[in-house]
Amino acid sequence: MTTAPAKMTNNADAPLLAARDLRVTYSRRGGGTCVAVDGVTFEIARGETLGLVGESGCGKTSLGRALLGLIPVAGGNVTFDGQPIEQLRSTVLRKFRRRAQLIFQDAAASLNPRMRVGAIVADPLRVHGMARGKAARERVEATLAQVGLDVALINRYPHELSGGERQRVDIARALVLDPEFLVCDEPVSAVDACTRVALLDLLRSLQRAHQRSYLFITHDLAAASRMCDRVAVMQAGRIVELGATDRVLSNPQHPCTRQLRSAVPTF
Amino acid sequence: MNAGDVDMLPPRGRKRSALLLLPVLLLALVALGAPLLAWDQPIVCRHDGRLYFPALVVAGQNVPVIGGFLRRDVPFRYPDFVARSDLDATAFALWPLIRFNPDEYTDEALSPPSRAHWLGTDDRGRDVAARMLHGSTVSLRVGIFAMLLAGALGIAVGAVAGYFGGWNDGVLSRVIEATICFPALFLILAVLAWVGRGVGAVVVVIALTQWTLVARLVRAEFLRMRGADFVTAARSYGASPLWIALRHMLPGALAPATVTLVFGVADAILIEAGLSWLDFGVPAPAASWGGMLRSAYEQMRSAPHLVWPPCVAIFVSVLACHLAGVWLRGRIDPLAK
Amino acid sequence: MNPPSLSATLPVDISRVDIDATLRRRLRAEPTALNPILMFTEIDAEFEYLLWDRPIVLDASLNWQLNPAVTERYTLAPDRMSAVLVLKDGLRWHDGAPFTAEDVAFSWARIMDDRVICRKARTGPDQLASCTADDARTVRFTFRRDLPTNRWNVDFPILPKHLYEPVMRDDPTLSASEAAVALNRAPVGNGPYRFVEWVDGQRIVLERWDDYPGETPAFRRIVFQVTPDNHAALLALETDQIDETPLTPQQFARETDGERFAAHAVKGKSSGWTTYYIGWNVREGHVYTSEEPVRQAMGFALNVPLIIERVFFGLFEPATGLFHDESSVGPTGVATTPFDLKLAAEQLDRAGWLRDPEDGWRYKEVATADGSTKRVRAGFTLNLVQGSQTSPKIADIYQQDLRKIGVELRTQVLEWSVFNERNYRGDFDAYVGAWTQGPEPDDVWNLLHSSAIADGRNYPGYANADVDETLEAGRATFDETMRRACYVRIANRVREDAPYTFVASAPNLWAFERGLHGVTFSPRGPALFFPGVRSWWRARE
Amino acid sequence: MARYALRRLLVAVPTLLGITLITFVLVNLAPGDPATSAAAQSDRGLTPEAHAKLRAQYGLDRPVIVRYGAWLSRVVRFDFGRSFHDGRSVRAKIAERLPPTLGLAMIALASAVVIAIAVGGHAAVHAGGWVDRFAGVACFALSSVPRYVMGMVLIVVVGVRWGLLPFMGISSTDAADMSAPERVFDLIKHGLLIGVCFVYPLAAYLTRFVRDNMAVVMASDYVRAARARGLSQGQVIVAHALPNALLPLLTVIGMLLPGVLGGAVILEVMFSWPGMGLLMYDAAMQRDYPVIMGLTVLTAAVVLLGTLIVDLLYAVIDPRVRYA
Repeated sequence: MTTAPAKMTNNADAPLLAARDLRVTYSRRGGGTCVAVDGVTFEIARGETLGLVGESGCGKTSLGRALLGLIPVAGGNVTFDGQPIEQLRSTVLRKFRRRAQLIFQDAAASLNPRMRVGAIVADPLRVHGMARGKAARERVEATLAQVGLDVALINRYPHELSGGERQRVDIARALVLDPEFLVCDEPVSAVDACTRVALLDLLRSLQRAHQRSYLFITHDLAAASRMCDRVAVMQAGRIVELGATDRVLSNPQHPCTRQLRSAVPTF
Repeated sequence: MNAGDVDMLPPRGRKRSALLLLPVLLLALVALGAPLLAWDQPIVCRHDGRLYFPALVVAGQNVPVIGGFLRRDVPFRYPDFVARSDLDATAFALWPLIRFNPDEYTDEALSPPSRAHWLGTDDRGRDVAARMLHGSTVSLRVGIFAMLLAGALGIAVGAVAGYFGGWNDGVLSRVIEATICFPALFLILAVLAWVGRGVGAVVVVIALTQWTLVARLVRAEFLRMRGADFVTAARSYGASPLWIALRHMLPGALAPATVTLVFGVADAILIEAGLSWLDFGVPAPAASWGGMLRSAYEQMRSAPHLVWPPCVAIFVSVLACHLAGVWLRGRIDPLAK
Repeated sequence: MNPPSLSATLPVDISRVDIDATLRRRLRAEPTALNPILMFTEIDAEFEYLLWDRPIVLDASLNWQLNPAVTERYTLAPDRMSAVLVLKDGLRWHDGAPFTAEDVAFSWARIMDDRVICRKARTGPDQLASCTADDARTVRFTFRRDLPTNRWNVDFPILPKHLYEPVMRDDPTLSASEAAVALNRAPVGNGPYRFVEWVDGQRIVLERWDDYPGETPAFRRIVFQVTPDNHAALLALETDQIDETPLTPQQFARETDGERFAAHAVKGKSSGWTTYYIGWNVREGHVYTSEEPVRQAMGFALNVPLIIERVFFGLFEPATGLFHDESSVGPTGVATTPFDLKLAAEQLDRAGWLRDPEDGWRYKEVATADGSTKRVRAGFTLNLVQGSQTSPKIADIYQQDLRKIGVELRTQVLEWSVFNERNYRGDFDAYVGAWTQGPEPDDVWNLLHSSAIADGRNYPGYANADVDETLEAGRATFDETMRRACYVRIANRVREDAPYTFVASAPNLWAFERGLHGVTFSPRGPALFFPGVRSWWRARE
Repeated sequence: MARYALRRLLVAVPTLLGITLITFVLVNLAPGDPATSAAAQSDRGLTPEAHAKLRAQYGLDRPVIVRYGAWLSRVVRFDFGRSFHDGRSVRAKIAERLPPTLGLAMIALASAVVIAIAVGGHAAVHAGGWVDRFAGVACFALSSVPRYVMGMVLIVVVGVRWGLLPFMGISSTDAADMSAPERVFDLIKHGLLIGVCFVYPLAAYLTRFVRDNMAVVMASDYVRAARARGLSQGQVIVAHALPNALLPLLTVIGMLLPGVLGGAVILEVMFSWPGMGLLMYDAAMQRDYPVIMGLTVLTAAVVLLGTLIVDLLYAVIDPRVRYA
C-alpha cells in the first residue's frame, strides 16, 4: 500500500472524526427551510464502527454526506483527524477525499452505466494520479479480489452484473484508495438476505484487517448489531440515543429505539 | 427552412437490425466514390506503357486527410483539362459506369433519358445521372460537417448549462431559446454576405441554427445526472468538476446526442438543398441536389425529366439517415436503462 | 414573323371594338410606389405610361415627340440656352384640378430636391439651370449649356402640385409620412387611365379616365395581376386568366409550341436594345483584369455561339458593343469578337501569362509594392447576381473554356444589394451585367467617361482621354453626322480597350391572348412607349 | 398559477430583448445597406457625399446602438416604423401578411391533429392491424419527404401536367368579380396544394406520436382495471385513453409551433403565397430593416408565447403539474 494511515495521524489517541452541533438544512422552493440534521454531536475513534440507525427520512443519509463534505453544512463543524473539513482547500481537500470514502445504498445508481467495472474502480486512482496503466490494473484486480469478485468481471458493464456483484464493485471502488474512514450508507439494504450476510462479513473483515473506522448507516438493527461497536439512534434529525451496541439494543432507553427494535425480525 | 424539425422517431428501445444501416452506408460509399461511378476519365488505364488511375485519384481526393497527399495522375495532370480523346483508343482502360464528368457539357442539351444519358441531360448538356451521383458528395459533406460543428457547439453549451445549473443555466437556456426564435433566414444572409458562398458557409449556417437541438438534450441529460449517485461518488473521491463532466457525464449525454445528430444530418441535407433552391447554397458549377431541383423547377414544362432525380436523391438520403438514426437509437437506449 | 392579327390597327368602325373590355396584364413584381418621380424599375414604368401623360413622349422607334394630348408647342430659343413649353388649354388632373405649368415647375423642384430619393428621375433634369412657370400654360426652361440632349432633359415626370405641396411641408422626402404613402399608393395622374385599387401582393386595377383629352384607349379596365413566377404566368395565359406576359427565351423556344398554347395565345418577338456584358475591373490592383491584352484574350475565350444556343435558346444575337445596330448610332461596323481559344492562349502567352507544365494553370511574375515579385495565377472572380437564371449559365460555359487555356474563373453569387455595393465600391474583378440602350447615345457617358468612375456607373474604372474627349464632342455637337461619327469612334475604342466584353443582346419575347390586336413593338417591348398599350384593342364578340 | 404565468412572461422579456438586439446589430452590419443599394440603383449621384447624405436620410449615420435604442423606444409604444422599401407602416404590412400564414398554419395544424387522432387512435386501439402497419410505414416514409420536394412534385404533376389546381398566389385574377362563396372556393383551391405541404409532415409525426402514446395507455393497468369494471371499449377510449394521450400531444404541438409558424419561407416563395415567410424573404433581400425587425419581434413573441400557453394548458389539464 502506498499510503500508511499511521503517517497521517497526528495524535493516535484523538478521535478520527468528530461532529459538533452539526446542522444540515435544505431550502424549500417558494421559501422556508427544512432541517435534515439538527445539532448532532458525536465522535468516531480510529478502528471503530459507529452504527447510525433510524427510520427512513430521519436524516441519516444527509448526516453521512455532510460528514464527507459533499453537501453544505448549515451550522456546527466536522473535524477529521484534527482538521475542520469545511476549511479544507484544494490539495488538502484532495488528501481528505482519499482518506474518507462513501459506500452507497443503491449500487445500480452509484455505478456509471457507461463505464466498465475496471474503469469504475480505477477512476479514483486516476483522479489522484496514484497509478497508471499496468500498476493501476494490478491494483484494481487486487481490490476486486479483496472484495471477493472474479477478476474476469473487469470488462463488464454494471447492468451486466447481479445486485450483489454491483455492491461489491461499489465497495471495491471505495477501498481502492485504501481509506481510513468509510461511510457505509445502507450498503446491504438493496440485496437479498443471503448476499447481505456475505457482504456484512466482507465489510467487517475489511475493517479489522486495516483498522478502518466506519459510520455504518442502516435501519436494520440486526445488521447494526452484527457490525457496530457503538450505535447512535436518530430521529427527526437528532441523535436521541448513543451508546455501546449491546447496551442500546438490549436495553433501549428511548421509545424510538424500542419501536425500531420491535420491528426487526431476529436472525 | 426546417422541414426536418418534424422528424420521425419510432418507439424507443427496440433492438433494430443492422440492415437499417445499409442505405446510409451505400450513400456514404456513393458520396466517397462518386468519381468511380461517373467521371470522364478511366478508373484504371494503360497509357504509354504505364498504368494510371485517374478517376481513382479524384475519388481519393474526396477522402479527408488522405486526399491532401494525392496528386493527379500524370497524363491527366491538368485538372480536368484533358478530355477522353487524349487517351489512345487501343489502350486498356476500365471506365466508370457513366463516362461523363458532372460539369461536362455534352452535345445534347435537355435530352430526355436515353441509352447514352440514363437520366437525360440538363439545359447545358450535362449528364443528370453524373450530377446526381456527385451531388451526394456535397450533401453528405455538408450534412456531416454541419452536424459535427453543431454537435460540438451544442454539447459544449448544453454541458455547461446542465452541469452548473442555476445562473449559468438560466442565461444559456435563454441563449438557446433566443437562437430558436431567431430569424434563420437573416442569419443565413448575414453569414453568406460575410463569409462568401461555399460549402464552409453553408456548414456554418446550418450549424448555427441546428446546435440548439443537441444543446437542449445534453443540458437535460446533465441536469438529470447532476444528482445521480455515481456523480456523488465521483465527488466523494475527489474528482474535479471538469473530470466529472468529461469522464462521467459526457459519455451518458453523448449517446442520445449522437442519435439526434444522425437525424440532424438528414435535416442538414434538407436545409442545404433548401438553401440551394433559394440560390443561397453551394455555388455552381458544383453539383448540388438543391441546385438541380431549382433548375428543374425553372424548366419543368420543357424538361420534366429533370425533376425526379434530385427529388428522389433527397428523399432517399433523408430516409437513409432516418433509418440509421432509428438503428442507433435502438442500439443505444437499452444501455441507458 | 409575328402573327398579323396581333398588329392589326384599331378599325375605323368603332362598333367592332369591345370598348368595355378588361385587359389583364401580368406584373412580375409590385411597383415600389406609384409616384412617378420615385419610380425607377421597368415595373414602375408600366404604370407611368398609363397613369401619367408627359408633355414629351417616345414613339415606337424611341424618337423624341411632343405629346399631342398635352403639349401645344415646344420652342427652343435662338441661343439654345432656354426653351418654352406651352401646354394645351384646359388640362386637368384625374381629380378635376387644373394641370398647369406650376405643376411642371413644382415637379422639377422636387426632382432636384436631394431630400427626395429619386434614383432615375434626376438624370436629365439635373442638366437644367431652372424651370419656371411664366403663366398657367407656359413653362420656361433654362439650360446650363447648349446641348443637343437638352430636349431630353426637359422630359421628366410631373406631380400634381396641389396634392403634394401640403405633403411636402411635413415630409420633404415624399415617401416617409402617412399622407405621402397614401398618395403614392393611390396616385392622381393625368393619363388615359386613373387609379382604382391596389390589393397588396395581388393586383392593381386601373380604369379608363373618361375626361382624357387625348385619344380614348379601347380598354375600359386594366388589371395588373402580380405573378412573379414564369410558369404560373404562362399557365395563367393558357387558362385565360391573363392577356399578356413576357416570355423567357426558354418559354419562347420550347414551351409555347403546343396546342394548348396555340388555342389561347400567340407569340411576338422583336429586337431589343438590352445587352448582356461582362465588366472588367481595370484598376491597377486587379493584376489580371487590368491588363488590356488579357481582357482581349478573355473576349476570344467567350463562347458566344454556345451561350446563345444553350442559355438563350438561339434567340439572342451576338452583341458588338453598347450601341444596337438599329439605333441612331448603329451599325457601328465593329466586328464581333470570334470565339477562338487558340487566339486567346497566344494572346495570353504574349502577355506573359505562361502555362505551368506541372499543374496546367497560367502564372506570371508580378512586381509588388515592396519591389519584390510575386507569382500570380491567371484567373479572376466573376460576380453574379443572386436569383439570375442566365448569368450562372454564362459563367459556367465561360469557366469550362477558360480552364482549357489554364485560366481560373471563380464565380461568386451575390445578393442584389451586395452585388450593387461591390460594384459601387469597385470591389470586384469582373461582373455580369446588362445595359439597356436608351434613345440618346450620350447615355454611354455614364458608363465610359472617367468622371463617371466617381459619380456614375463606370464601375470598371475605365479612363481613356480620347474616349473622354470624344464623349464631350458627341455631347456638344448638333451635327447629326458628326455625332454619329463620335459614337462610332467610341464603340471602336471600347472594343479595343475592352473594359466591357459583350455577350449577347436580348430580343423582346412576348405572348398575347389570341384576341388581342393593335400591338406594336418598340426596342423597349410592346408597352413602354407612346402609344403602347393605348393602341391595343379587342374585337366585340 | 397567475404568478407562474407572470414570472414566465418576465423571463421572456430579456430573451426577446436579446433576440432583437442581436438581429438589429446583425442586420445593420451585414453588407448591402439600403442607402448604398439606392445609390447603386441610381444613374448618378454616387459620390461619397451623396452617399453620406443618403445614409443620413435612412438614419444609418448614427452608431448601431443608438439606433437600436431609438428603435426600442418606439417599439415599446408599438410603433414599428415604416418600410424603407415602400414607406408603408410595418404594422400594416405585417397585419396584411399575417392571415395567410397564420390561417394556413392553424388549419394545417388542426387537420394534422384530426388525422393524427383518427388514424393514430385507430392504429393504437387495433395495434398490429393493417391500419397500424400501413400507417407506420407511411408515416415514416412521408416524414422523409422534404416539404419543398413535395411542393415541387405537386406543382409539376397537379399544377402543370394535369392543370387541376392553381399553384401560385392566393386568389385568381378575376377574384374581384366573384361572389362571396366563389371567392371562398377560389381561396380554398389556391390554398390546397401549399396546404398539403404543410399538413403531411405534421400529420405523419403526430399520428405516430398519438399511436405510441395511446398504445401505452391502452396497455396500462388502469385501462385494464376500467375494462374489468365493465366499461365498453368506446368508453375506455373516450374516458381514459384519449385524455391521457392528448396531454403529451399538447406539449408536442407547442414544440412544433415555431417550425410551423416560421418554417415556411421556401414554400411561400415556391407558391408565391403572400404570407410572412415571403415578406421576410423580400424584406431580407431588400434590406428593409424596419420590416425585418418587426417580423423578428413578432415571430419571437409568438414562439415564446406559444410555448408559455402550451405549458399553462398542460398545467390546467394535468392537476399533477406544479408550478415549480
